[in-house]
Parts: sequence; structure tokens; C-alpha cells
Amino acid sequence: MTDGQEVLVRLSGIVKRFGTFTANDRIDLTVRAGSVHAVVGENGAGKSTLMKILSGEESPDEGTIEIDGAAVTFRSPRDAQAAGIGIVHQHFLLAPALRVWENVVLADEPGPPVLIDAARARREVGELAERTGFPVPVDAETEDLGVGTRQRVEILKVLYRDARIIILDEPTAVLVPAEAEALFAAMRDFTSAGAAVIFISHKLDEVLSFADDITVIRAGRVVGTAVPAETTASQLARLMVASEMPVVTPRESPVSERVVLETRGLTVAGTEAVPLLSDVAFRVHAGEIVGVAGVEGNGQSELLAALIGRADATGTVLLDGDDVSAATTVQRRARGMGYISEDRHRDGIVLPLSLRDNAVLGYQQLAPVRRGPWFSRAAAAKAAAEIIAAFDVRGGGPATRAATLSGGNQQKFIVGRELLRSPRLLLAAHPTRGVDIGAQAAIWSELTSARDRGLATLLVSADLDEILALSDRILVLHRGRIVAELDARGVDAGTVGEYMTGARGGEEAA
Amino acid sequence: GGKTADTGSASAASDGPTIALLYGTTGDFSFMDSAYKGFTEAQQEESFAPLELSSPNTDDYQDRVDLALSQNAALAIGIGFQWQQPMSETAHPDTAFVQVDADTGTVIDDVTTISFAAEQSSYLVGVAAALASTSQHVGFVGGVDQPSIQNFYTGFEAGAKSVDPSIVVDKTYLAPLGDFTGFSDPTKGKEAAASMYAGGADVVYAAAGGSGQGVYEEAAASSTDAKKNWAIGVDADVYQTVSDTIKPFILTSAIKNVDVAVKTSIAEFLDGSLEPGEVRYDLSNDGVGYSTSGGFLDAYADQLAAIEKDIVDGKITVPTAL
Amino acid sequence: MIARILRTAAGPVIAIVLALVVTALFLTVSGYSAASAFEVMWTYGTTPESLASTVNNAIPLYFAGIAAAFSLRMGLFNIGVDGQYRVAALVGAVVAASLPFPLWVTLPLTLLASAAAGAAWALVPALLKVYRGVNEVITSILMNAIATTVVAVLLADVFRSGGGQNTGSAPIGENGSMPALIDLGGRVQISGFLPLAVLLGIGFFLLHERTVWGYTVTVANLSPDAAESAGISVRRRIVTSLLASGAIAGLVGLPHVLGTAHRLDGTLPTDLMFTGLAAALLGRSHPIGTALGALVLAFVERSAQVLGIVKLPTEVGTLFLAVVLLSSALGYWVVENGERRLALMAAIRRTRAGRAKEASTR
Amino acid sequence: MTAATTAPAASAAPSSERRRARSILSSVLLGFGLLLIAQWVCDAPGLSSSSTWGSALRLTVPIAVVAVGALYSERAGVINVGLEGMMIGGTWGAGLFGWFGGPWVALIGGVVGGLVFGLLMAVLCLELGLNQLVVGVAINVLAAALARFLSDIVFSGLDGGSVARSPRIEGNVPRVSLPFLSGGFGTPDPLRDLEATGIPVLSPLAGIVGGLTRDVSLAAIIGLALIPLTAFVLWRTRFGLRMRASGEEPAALQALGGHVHRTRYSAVLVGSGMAGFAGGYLVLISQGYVENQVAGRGFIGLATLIFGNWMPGGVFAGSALFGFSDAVGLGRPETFRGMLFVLGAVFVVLGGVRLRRRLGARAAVPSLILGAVLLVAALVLPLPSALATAAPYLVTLAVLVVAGTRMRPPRALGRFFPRQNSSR
Ligand SMILES: Nc1ncnc2c1ncn2[C@@H]1O[C@H](COP(=O)(O)OP(=O)(O)OP(=O)(O)O)[C@@H](O)[C@H]1O
Ligand SMILES: Nc1ncnc2c1ncn2[C@@H]1O[C@H](COP(=O)(O)OP(=O)(O)OP(=O)(O)O)[C@@H](O)[C@H]1O
Ligand SMILES: [Mg+2]
Ligand SMILES: [Mg+2]
Repeated sequence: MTDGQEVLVRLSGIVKRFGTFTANDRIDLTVRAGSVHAVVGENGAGKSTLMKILSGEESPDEGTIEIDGAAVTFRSPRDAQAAGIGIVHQHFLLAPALRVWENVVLADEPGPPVLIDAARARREVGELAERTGFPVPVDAETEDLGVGTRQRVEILKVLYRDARIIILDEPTAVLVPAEAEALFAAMRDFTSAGAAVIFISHKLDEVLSFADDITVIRAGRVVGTAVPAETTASQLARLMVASEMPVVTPRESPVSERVVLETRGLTVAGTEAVPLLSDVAFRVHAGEIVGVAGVEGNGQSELLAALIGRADATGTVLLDGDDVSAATTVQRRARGMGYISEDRHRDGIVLPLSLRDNAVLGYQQLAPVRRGPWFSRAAAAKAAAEIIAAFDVRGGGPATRAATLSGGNQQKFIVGRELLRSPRLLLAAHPTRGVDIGAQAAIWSELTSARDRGLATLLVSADLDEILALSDRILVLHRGRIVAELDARGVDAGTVGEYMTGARGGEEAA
Repeated sequence: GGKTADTGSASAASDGPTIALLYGTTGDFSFMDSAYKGFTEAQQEESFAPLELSSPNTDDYQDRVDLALSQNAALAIGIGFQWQQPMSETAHPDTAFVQVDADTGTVIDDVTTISFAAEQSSYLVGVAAALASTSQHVGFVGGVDQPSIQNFYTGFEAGAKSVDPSIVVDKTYLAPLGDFTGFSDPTKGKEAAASMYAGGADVVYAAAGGSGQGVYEEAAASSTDAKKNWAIGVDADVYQTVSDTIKPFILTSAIKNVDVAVKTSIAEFLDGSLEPGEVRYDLSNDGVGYSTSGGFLDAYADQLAAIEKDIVDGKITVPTAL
Repeated sequence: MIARILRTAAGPVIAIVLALVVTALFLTVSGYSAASAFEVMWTYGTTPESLASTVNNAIPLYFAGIAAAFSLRMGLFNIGVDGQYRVAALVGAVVAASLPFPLWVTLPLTLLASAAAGAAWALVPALLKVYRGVNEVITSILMNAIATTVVAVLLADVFRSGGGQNTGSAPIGENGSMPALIDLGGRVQISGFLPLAVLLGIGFFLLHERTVWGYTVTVANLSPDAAESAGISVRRRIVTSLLASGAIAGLVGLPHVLGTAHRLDGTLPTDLMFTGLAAALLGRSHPIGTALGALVLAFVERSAQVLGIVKLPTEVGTLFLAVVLLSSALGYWVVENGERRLALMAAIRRTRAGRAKEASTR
Repeated sequence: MTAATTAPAASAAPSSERRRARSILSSVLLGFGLLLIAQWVCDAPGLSSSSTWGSALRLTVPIAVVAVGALYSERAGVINVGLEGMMIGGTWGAGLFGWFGGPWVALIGGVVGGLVFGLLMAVLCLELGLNQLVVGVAINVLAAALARFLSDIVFSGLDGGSVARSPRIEGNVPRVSLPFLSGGFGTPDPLRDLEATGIPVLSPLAGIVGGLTRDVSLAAIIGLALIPLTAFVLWRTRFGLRMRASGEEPAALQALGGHVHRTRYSAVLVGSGMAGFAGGYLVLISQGYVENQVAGRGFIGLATLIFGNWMPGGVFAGSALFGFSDAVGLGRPETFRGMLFVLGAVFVVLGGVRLRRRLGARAAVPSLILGAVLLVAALVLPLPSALATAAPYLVTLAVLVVAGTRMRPPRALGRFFPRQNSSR
């Protein structure tokens, strides 16, 4: 594998324990200069932990790190940065109230000692953004930015520090394909200049087309290495989780004629004159999955919020023919709406609470958990146990805190919670975001079997492949409007992408 | 308050009967300090075992009375009108009770109640203020808007108006009823006085405990060659306690001899002459008065003496807020 | 089970030992005898009268603590307990003195009126928080000061009864006063508020741990976004939690008004909020913990009264209180850290052993 | 959202600044106009007298300083409920130091006294991760008890000292005035003369300017200078940026190699030093330590910090509002009426503007109603004198009711951040 090119990073025998748990167990990893090295593995395999060790945020309990052939010890991220290592975290580490340029230059500010030369800092960040092709609004407050832009800010933080070794921890989980492409292109520029990129992803086709080397980790240990040319996605998947690539079972019954969800003139006003969601009308039938495609920030969030009753929306929402436009979230859920939220940590699950308590979130006002004024803990525990058993949630029982579950298992738990109640309509946002192949397969099969049982699903996803694989029909949202309605069978990703970016469609669809 | 390094032994230090002082906490620059002073002075002059039961809490008066009884105190002196209830409700066959600073007319079985005619001394300093004022404009800064402080004002205003019915009397309370920060906020005292001096007043009477310090400072700070400003102190002779730079601005102080009351009660108890019933401390028995330190009142000494005599003789009736 | 009891007890025990040590250090350094101080405090504090008084004095602290805990559960810091209980005490005193009904009618009405007054005073921070986004801490601080003035004005100009230096409201007769629950003669009496306090604690526990409402509050506190998605109105939880906190705070002054002074006057204690908050924090907002915390603090306050007998300044009592508060937090820290350390050591031993076994089998 | 907007933002800045300056100027003019009207309507010369404004300035300083000190700690992510205790520490330290070293040393003593409790808070909150509310409350109780306990040991035996008071501090820090305007450095004092003439508009203006510039203690100037200084530190220095970052997202700071603990320590200590300075300032006014003289100003400081939305400018506005209404409350009753009138008029105008801009009834109606109530109160109702002592609280509350915006506390406020690699 180390054919001629010099080795930039060599990790050997890395061990990291968290209390009683061993997250990294004697891991070896070798990264060549000028290469892209992918690290793959199931959720909780220890990938992020390994990267934190390499970036100086955690110190290993055992093992050595070599950079350019010399052994190094990182006492802090600063040491790692001095050695040319930069990391883009899986979960963004940005101070929300700080401006973009402030987030970028933080702890490495230009200017005389003590002071910050703000003008210079802004200029430098602006130039860097321009030069490297990661445009950002330099003076904007970070909390006002969408995920794609935040991702770019994170990358600029790394580039600003002249990193030669760039770690990307699941950088594409939140990006739409076009954004991901741009990211890969830019990364190629760096590697051709001699830098190395270490890159973690659960999207195996991405890994195969972009990486030079692949290391597979399972349960904290290296279980294999590969080069893309000699391997396939399903081989990789087997290595990772001992499971096959997720496949979608073709539908057995045709879509029913019964309309479960119908919206008319659904509009969510924005802060300015432009509405966030404008005059949206569509139908979802029983036993149908309708995909909603769109670049992040084009109204998908507002659409879901309006449907579940969290947004101030105008227009009509009919559920099984009944007008629920004025119903509260609780009433809508009681009438059979399930909701898989966009960001599980924000509003899908309550991390410090037990799985038992999380198992009834959203259903707390309904029997069996509600008994008069009382909260039936037994019923909640039973629900949790059912979800855990039926959806193969690993990592704990009803008493386990949700935070200690890996992301993929958290996601399975949420999907399970929403499906357990046999809803009529499921609003599913990014149901497999950030979960490993095994979990993705499990979630997909749950969604399709629920579909076959007659569930109507509205599927929002940033992952076009997922939409194409699961949907019967696809709606494309652009600037808050539906610009296209496509039959999923006859369409390819390119066409959908053109509608999404506004290159196609426009007037005639509106 | 006194640091008493000799600890460890309970009150067996001196022989003689145990005498308990029941009070709040010292450091109020007012009658608690004064009472405590009387108590310590009595210890030097008489022979008894002192027992100090102090507490900052307002809800444990009864506990302290009980404690005094349980320590076999022969005499318990409560400082403040709040002792009225526990002292009247507690059986005390072997203990004499004295309640200091009772309301005029308070009679409790088997308890000696001591009241002060604070309005009389305030009347006299009001007269002095009016005589000393060249602008015919004086002021009053009260610490907390409560009856005992209002009583100072009533006397002061009546005294000032008796000299010049058209005199202007400003009045400010630093805090409302129940908010005792008004007695310990010199910053506010200073600004209240500053407003009065700037508005034309040249004598300000401070009945504001520790906040009075700010008034005295402001009297000195705001005086100019063109306008001399005076402050009047309260309770004790303030002239004696302020620094030399401020002494020239302390016209007089209205004095309430709580220390004398405590000391006298102890002496009377020890020689067996302490009787239950009401004792009134007023001008006639030097229970209240005004100070002449600094000699700033020398010019008006005769006038003041005449008025004092009229009050004692009942020719002048001083109004009271109580 | 034993381990759990040990674990629960260890924190407070460490806290009190620490507090004793620190206070003793202070006393010794400044030339006082700590041993004699603690001895007289203990002797006096454990007399039947003192124990009864400790229980009685702990009740208002407990009310204040539960009021604080109620808001803390919703992530709110109700620093306005102070103002709430003073306004409510006035209302309670007036109602109890003026109603012509027998005790069993007057008393519940008084309690309700006071609770309502406390809740009303908490309404301002609650509404400002929900509709204007104003942090409840600032509004509560302001409302405390305003409460002082409002009570002062009402007491001085409207409800004052009697003259002289007494600024109290009208005296409350037999039909409005809280009778003693247990009267063992002398001053060994247990206040009739004790059952109310116990009920309140049980109610607090059930409400927060066993009802759907409690569940929704937990969710709303931990994750407002998740709450909204689950159909839980966070605003409504904020308002109800603050109002309930205010209502409970409204009871704080009543043991004094209805049981001791039989009117509202200058003897109403002024520091109940912070001591009560301290009790809640000592007890980690748990009803039983808060009760223990309140008892400890009341015991210290009561037994410190006796310090004058050994010529010690009363500040020692306050000092001791402050140190108990700090060391209680420290006590929990010691326990938790110790536990974590023990677990870690055990884990390392286990993995070493595992590694050795692996090596030997290979 | 995606395009780089460096250039337009840079060119837009000056014009927005100019717009802001213009709006500030016009509101100042409006306020002054209303003041003149109120003065005439309520017959309250005190509203513009130099004594009121001088008082307002002096009463503003301690609150502004303690609040801006709390700003450091809270911006760095540490809730500071212990301000009152730190201020008490400051008063006691100032009393002790001032007794043997004079006024300047007293100020230093104040800072030291505050630092002691700041250090305690920092260690307990940052190292051990104790609940910050608990620590704050405990510090308040502890400081009050310690101050009295130590006074008993140290001050009681001294001449002029007692358990509740330190010996008098002789001398004071110099006071300055503007030369040739308010009589600084032995020059004439035309503003005072102008104020005395009673010329409309000019004489009130002279009163206000004179009050704000005459005989201002250097300690007050230092205290007020801390506000722009803090703004500078916050926005223009590395420490400021890191402080904000550690209050928003400490993990981000740490991941970039910053030192969260170092930053938080510095911030808490600087803040406590300022709280102590505020205590020292109080001691200079009373020329000695007086027990309980802090009188709740620490809590007011905390309220002011929140009122000011954790911004130096807001903190200044809040403390100035508080100081001014406090000064007015301590002055003559008609001045208080005048202030209510001004406030009511401002609210009514604001409500009118909001109605015209169609910001919705919810924004406009409270200010209109409250404004009307205040106007009626100012002109017609008999006001109990006790109300004046509550003036600052009522005014602040009224402003909050009308203005209340979404507060934006530092996101990591109160969140413990363990030391790095603590698992080892
Ligand atoms: N700070 C921590 N304390 C305790 N355990 C931790 C901590 N961080 C990680 N872990 C544990 O280490 C394991 C590995 O975590 P890691 O973040 O490296 O997984 P990952 O491979 O990145 O998973 P994913 O694909 O979901 O991102 C997790 O299962 C978790 O239980
Ligand atoms: N302090 C902790 N104690 C226990 N588990 C932790 C702790 N911190 C993190 N973890 C767990 O470590 C695992 C990996 O953490 P990480 O931050 O990579 O999130 P994740 O689970 O991979 O989420 P994602 O869905 O975004 O992949 C998660 O299971 C997380 O719950
Ligand atoms: Mg990860
Ligand atoms: Mg993950």
C-alpha cells in the first residue's frame, strides 16, 4: 500500500478507553502524502475517537503517533495544529454568536500581540475563501448559516491553519450531491499539492470513488484495508457490519387510491417579503412514499414544520379528508401523524433521558402511557422494549440514557418509535443521516414494509440516492415552491439535480 | 460589638447575678450600639455576670427570652419594641424584665418599659436648625420610612416651624418600611443630602443610622465659602465619632440616651429599686437631649434653654408620630 | 441497597464534616475555642424545645426550597421567592384576620389566598419571559424590590392596625391561626404546617416524577425543541412552573404570620429565600433531600442562638451556614469523583487481566 | 446566503454607522425636549439640575462597574450570582487597605477583596464543576458573614472602627471638572452661572452638562472608563474573542488550541476584581467600610447585565437608567413626577411609532397603555412617597415591558467544561 509515496502519518497500536469501554483497541493506520485515506466502519466503531486522538483532542492510553517519520506526542490540539493537522468535526464546533471570520481565526488571530487586526483577519479569510473555492459570508453570524455554509466555515478553519493533514469526519452527511462534489474537487487540489486527507463516511460509493486507501474499523479494531480498485461496496459493507448493502424490496401491491395527506396553498411567511414556503399543494396516497428533493434551505424544513403543526402556516392540510389545519401538534399526532425529525439531537430525542422516557416522546398525551393525569412508566418501558426488540436497537435497554447510544442506534430508535404506533402518515426527514450501512438497511426495510402495509410517507432527504431508491414519486422544492413532480421510476439523479438547483423548471412548473 | 477573646468558659466569669442583654446586632450606629455601650459600661461599674444574646434574626425573640430564662438570668433587658410580645407572654417569676424603647403608654405586668421622647430632642434640633439656617430651608434624611423615624421628623419639623413658620423642610426616606438597607447605605444618604443642599437647604438632619455618614460627608463636601452647610446627627453625639475634617459641619446631635437607660436599669436592679411599670425618658430627666459639642450652638444657647424649659414645663407640647 | 444508602448519605456527611472543620479553623485562627462552641451548640440544639423549633423553622425553609426547586425543574431560577412570600404574607394576614368564618373555612381560604398572591407576583416574570423574552432573573430581582415598596405602602396606608412603633396588620384571632399539630407542653410544639409540608413534598414528587405533566416539564427543560415537536408547549410549561413556584412561595411567610406573630409585622423573617434555596440545592431539588437540607439549616440557625453564652459572635452561625452550603456541593463532588475513579480503576484492572488472558491463550 | 459578501459589508458599515449616529442624536434631542416639557408641566427644575445629574452619575458608577465585571464572567460562560458577595468583599478589603493606605490603596483593596471571592468561585466552578448558582449564593452568604466576623477581629479594636465599620479613610481621590466649562483646574465655571440664570433651554442644558462634568471623582472616571475599555477588549482583543468563544462554545475554542480554562479563569477574576472595585468605590463615598453598604447593588448589577443583553453599551444604558431614576427618587417629589412624565411620553411616542410602522398591536399596545398610565400618574394621581424609593426598579421594569427583546445569553452560560483529557 505504501508504494513509494512517503508516509505522512503513522498511527500504531492506538488504545483509547472511556471508563470501562475500549473505543480504540490497538489501531494501526498509515496515511501517505498526496492521498485520500478513507476510514469506514459502523456507528460507534471508534472512528471519531481515533481522529480526535490524531488531532490532539484526546490523548491515547497506549500507542504512538508518527508524523513525517518522527514520533510526536500531542498534549493539546495546538500541538497537533503545529504538526500540520486540521480536523473538521462530525458535529460542527462553531460558536454560533460569533461571526464567520471570528470563528475561523479563533485562537490564531492575526495582528499585534493582545489585539486582533480585524480588517486583516476579514481580508485574509475572504481571500482564503475565494482562493480555495469555499465561499462564505465573512461577516455573517454563524448561527444564521445553513449547514452547507457551516461546513465550509469548518473547512476554512482547517485551511487557515495551513494544515497538511486534513481530517474530515463525515463531511458529506449533511451535504447535497453538488456540494459534496465541490468538496471533493477542492480536496483533490490539496492532495495534488502534497497534502493528505483522512476522510470518514458511511456512503460507500463516495468512498470508493474518492479514496485512494480504505481502512475498515469494527468495534475499535482494524478489521481490514482495501483499495477502491479492488473492492466493491458490498464487500466493504460485509467487512464493516457483516451485512449486505441496503436494497429496496420492490413493492408488491400498487399504490392505493386513498389520499391520506392533501395540502392546498400551504404557505409559511418568512421574515422578509419572500415566503419560506409558498403555495404548496400535493397529495400522498396510502402505501406511497413521496420523496421531497431540494437543496437544504429551500423549504423542506418549513414544509415538515407546517405539516406537524410547529410553524405558523396558512393554507389547508387534510389528513384522510379531515381538515387538520387548525389542529395542534398533539392532535395531529393523535390522528396518526408520525414524525422523524431532521436533526435527531435537536428535536428527535432527548439525550439525557432514558430510552424509556424517549419511547413515548410525542405520544405522552395518549393511552397507554397517559392514564388520567398519570404517566405510566410501565407502559413507557414496554414501548421502549418493543422498539428495541423490533428495530434491533443495540447498546442498552429501556433504562439506558439515550446519549450513550450511538447515532445510528438513536436513529433506529426514533424510526421505531414513530412506526410502532402504526401511523397513517409518516413525515420522515433524513431518516438515515449519519447511520452506518447496516442501520441504513434496517431503516429502509422498515420503511418499505410499512409502506406495503399501507403507510403514506413523505420523505425528505439530502441523500438523492435514498430518495430515488425509496420513492414512488418525487417532488422537487426550490425557493419554497414545488418546481417539479416526477415519477421516481423514470428519472435519474441528474435531472432531479437540475430541478433542485433551478437550472430546469422555473416558470413552467410554478 | 466587642471581641471577647476569653472564651470557652460559660458566664461564670464574675460573681453576682446574671444579667442578659437581648438585642439584635451591634453596628447599627444607633440604639443597639448605644445599648451595648451602656451594657459594657455597666459591667465595669457594677458586679454581675453579663449574658449577651444577640441575633440578626427577626423571628427568634421568643427563643432569646427563653434562653435568658434557661440561663437563670436575674434580669433580662430587651432592646426594641418587638420584645413587647414575648415579654408579655412569658412567665418569669424569677427574672426581672426591662423593655427598652417601648411606645409611650406601654404597660406590661411585671415588666419595666422604657420609652423615649425622641420627638422632644428632635424639636430642639429643629429649633437649632432653623436658627442656624441662613436660607430658611432645612432638610431631613430618614433611613427607613417607619414610625420611629417619622417621629424624628415630626419633632424636627415642629421645632423648625416654631422659629419660622414659613421655613421649608425637605424630607426624604432612603428606603421603604421593612427595607433596612436604608440604615446602612451611606451612598444614598449622601446623594439625598446632596439634592437638598443643592436645592437650597443648609441644614440637614440625618436620622438614618449608618447612612448618616454620607450626609455628614456631604455637608462638608458641599460647603463653599459662600454657603456653609450643616448636618445634624442622631442618637449619639456624632461630633465625637466623625473625623476632624467633618467636625466643623456637625451643628448638633439629637441624643437618645439608650445607654443611660440600660445602665440605670442595671444599677437600679442591683440595688433593688427597679420597679415594673413605665419609665419615660425625656428632656425632664435627661433621657433625651441635644449635644453642644463644637460650640456651634453657643449663640442660641439661651433660646434653646428657654424652649427646653417650656417643653419640660408643658408649655410647649411637641407633636409625635407615635 | 446498602451501597446506595451509603452513597446517598456520604455527600451530606462529608459536607457537614467539612463545614465543621472549616468553621473550626476560622474560630481557632481568630482565637476562639471551636470545641466549646460546637459543644454548646450541640447541647442546646438537641434539647426538646430546640428540636421542635428546628422542625418548625425548617417548614418555611422547606416551602421556599420546594418553590425554588419547582422552577429549577423547568430550568428557571426563581430568585423572586422573596418578594412573592412577602406580598403573600400580607394577603394571608389580612384574609386570616378579616374572615369571620370558623377555622376550618378560614384556614384553607387563607392558604389559597396567599398562594394566589404569590402566583400573581410570579405572573409578571412569567409573562415577560414568555411574551417579551425577558430573563426571569432580572424581572424577579426588580419585583422583589417592588414588593417591599408595595407591602410598605399597603401596610402603612391601608392595613395598619395599632399605633406606636408597631406597623403590623390587624391581629389574627383563634379562627385564623394555625393550631399546633402536637403540643407536648412548654415550648415543645410542632406546627400545624408540618402535614402541609409533607403533603407538598409528596405532591411535588408525584407531580414531577409520576404525571404526564411532570414528564412534559422534564422534556421541555432538557430540550425545548424536542418538546415542541412532541406537541408540548414550552411557553405554557414556563408559565405554569413559575406560577406554581410563586404559589408555593406564597406559603413561605404563613407559618410565621399564622403561627408565631399572628399578624404581619416587622418580625417576618427576611432571609428565607436564600436559606430555602440553599436547602433545595443541598437536597438537589429532591423533596426528601430538600427536607433534610432545611432541617440541617434550621438546626444550625437555632443552635447558633446560644453562642452568646460562650461569648462567641453570632456571625459564627451564619459563617457555618455559608460553609455548609459550599461544602455540600463539595461533598457531592467528592462522592461522584470517588465513584468514577473507583470504576475506572476497576476497569483498567479488568482489561489488564483480559489482555493477560488473551496473551496466555494465544 | 452562499456568496461572499466581504465587499458590500465593508462599504455598508459607515453608512449604517451614520444612520445609527443620527438616530441616537435624534432620540437624545427628543429626550431633551420631553425633559424641558416635563420640567415645565410638573414644575420640576430638579430634572435638569446639575445636582440631579451629578447624583445620577455617582449612583450609576458602582452599578455599571459591577455589571460590566459580571459581563466578563458571563461572557466567558460562568453565571455570576455571587456579585453581591464579591462587592461585599470589595467594601471590606477597601476598608482594610484604605485604613492604612488612603483612598487609592482602598480602591486596590476593593479589587483584592473582590478577587478573593472571584478566585473561590473560579476554583469551585471551573475545577470542580460545582453548580454555579450554588456557588454564587454561597459566596453571597459567606462574604456577608466573613465581613462581619473579620470586622469584629480587625476593626473593633481600632480607633473609629467597630464591628460594622472600618476606621475612617482620610482624604479622597481627586475630583476633576472640565476647565473653562465647569470650573476645572481653577478656571471659571460658566456652566454654573448659566444654570443659575434660568434662561430656557440653555440653563437646563448647562445644568445637565455641568452636573455630569463638575467635581467628578477620578474613581468614577476610572469606573466609567471600564465600559468602553470592556467593549474594546470584547471586540478588539484576542482575549475578548476567546472569552466570547468560551461562553458560546468552549469546545470550539479548545479544538482550535485555545485554553478554555485559562480564559475563564481570567474572565472570572477580572470580573470579580471589578465587582470589588465597585465595592471600593462605595467605600470612598462613605470614607470607610460600613456594614451592608452594598445594599443589593450586586443583584442590581446582575439585573443590569441582563437588561443590557450582555453588551457593554446595554450595560451602560441600564445602569444609567437605574442611576438616574435612583437619583431622582432621592430628590424632590416633583422631580419624580417629572421623570414619570418623560417616561410616559417616551412610551406613548414609541407606541405611536410602532403603530405607524405596523409592527403589530402586540408591540404597540403595551407601550401605549403603560405610557398613558404613567402620564396620568405623573399629572393627576397622588403618589405615596414610598414609591420614590422604588423608582429605579419600577422604571427598569417599565422599560423592559416596553422594550423587551429576545435576550441572547451566552450559549454555554452555566455549562461546566471539564479539563481536557480528564479521563486519564
Ligand atoms: N467521551 C466519551 N466518553 C465515553 N465513551 C465515549 C466517548 N466518546 C466516544 N465514546 C464511545 O466510543 C465509541 C466510539 O465512538 P466514536 O465516536 O469513535 O464512534 P464512530 O466510529 O465515530 O461512530 P459514528 O460512525 O457513529 O460516528 C462509542 O460507541 C462510544 O460509546
Ligand atoms: N460522554 C459520553 N458518554 C457516553 N457516550 C458518549 C459520550 N460522548 C459521546 N458519546 C457517544 O459516542 C458516540 C459517538 O459520538 P459522536 O459524537 O461521534 O456521535 P455519533 O453517535 O457518531 O452521532 P452521528 O449520528 O452524528 O454519527 C455516540 O454514541 C455518543 O452518544
Ligand atoms: Mg463519529
Ligand atoms: Mg456518526
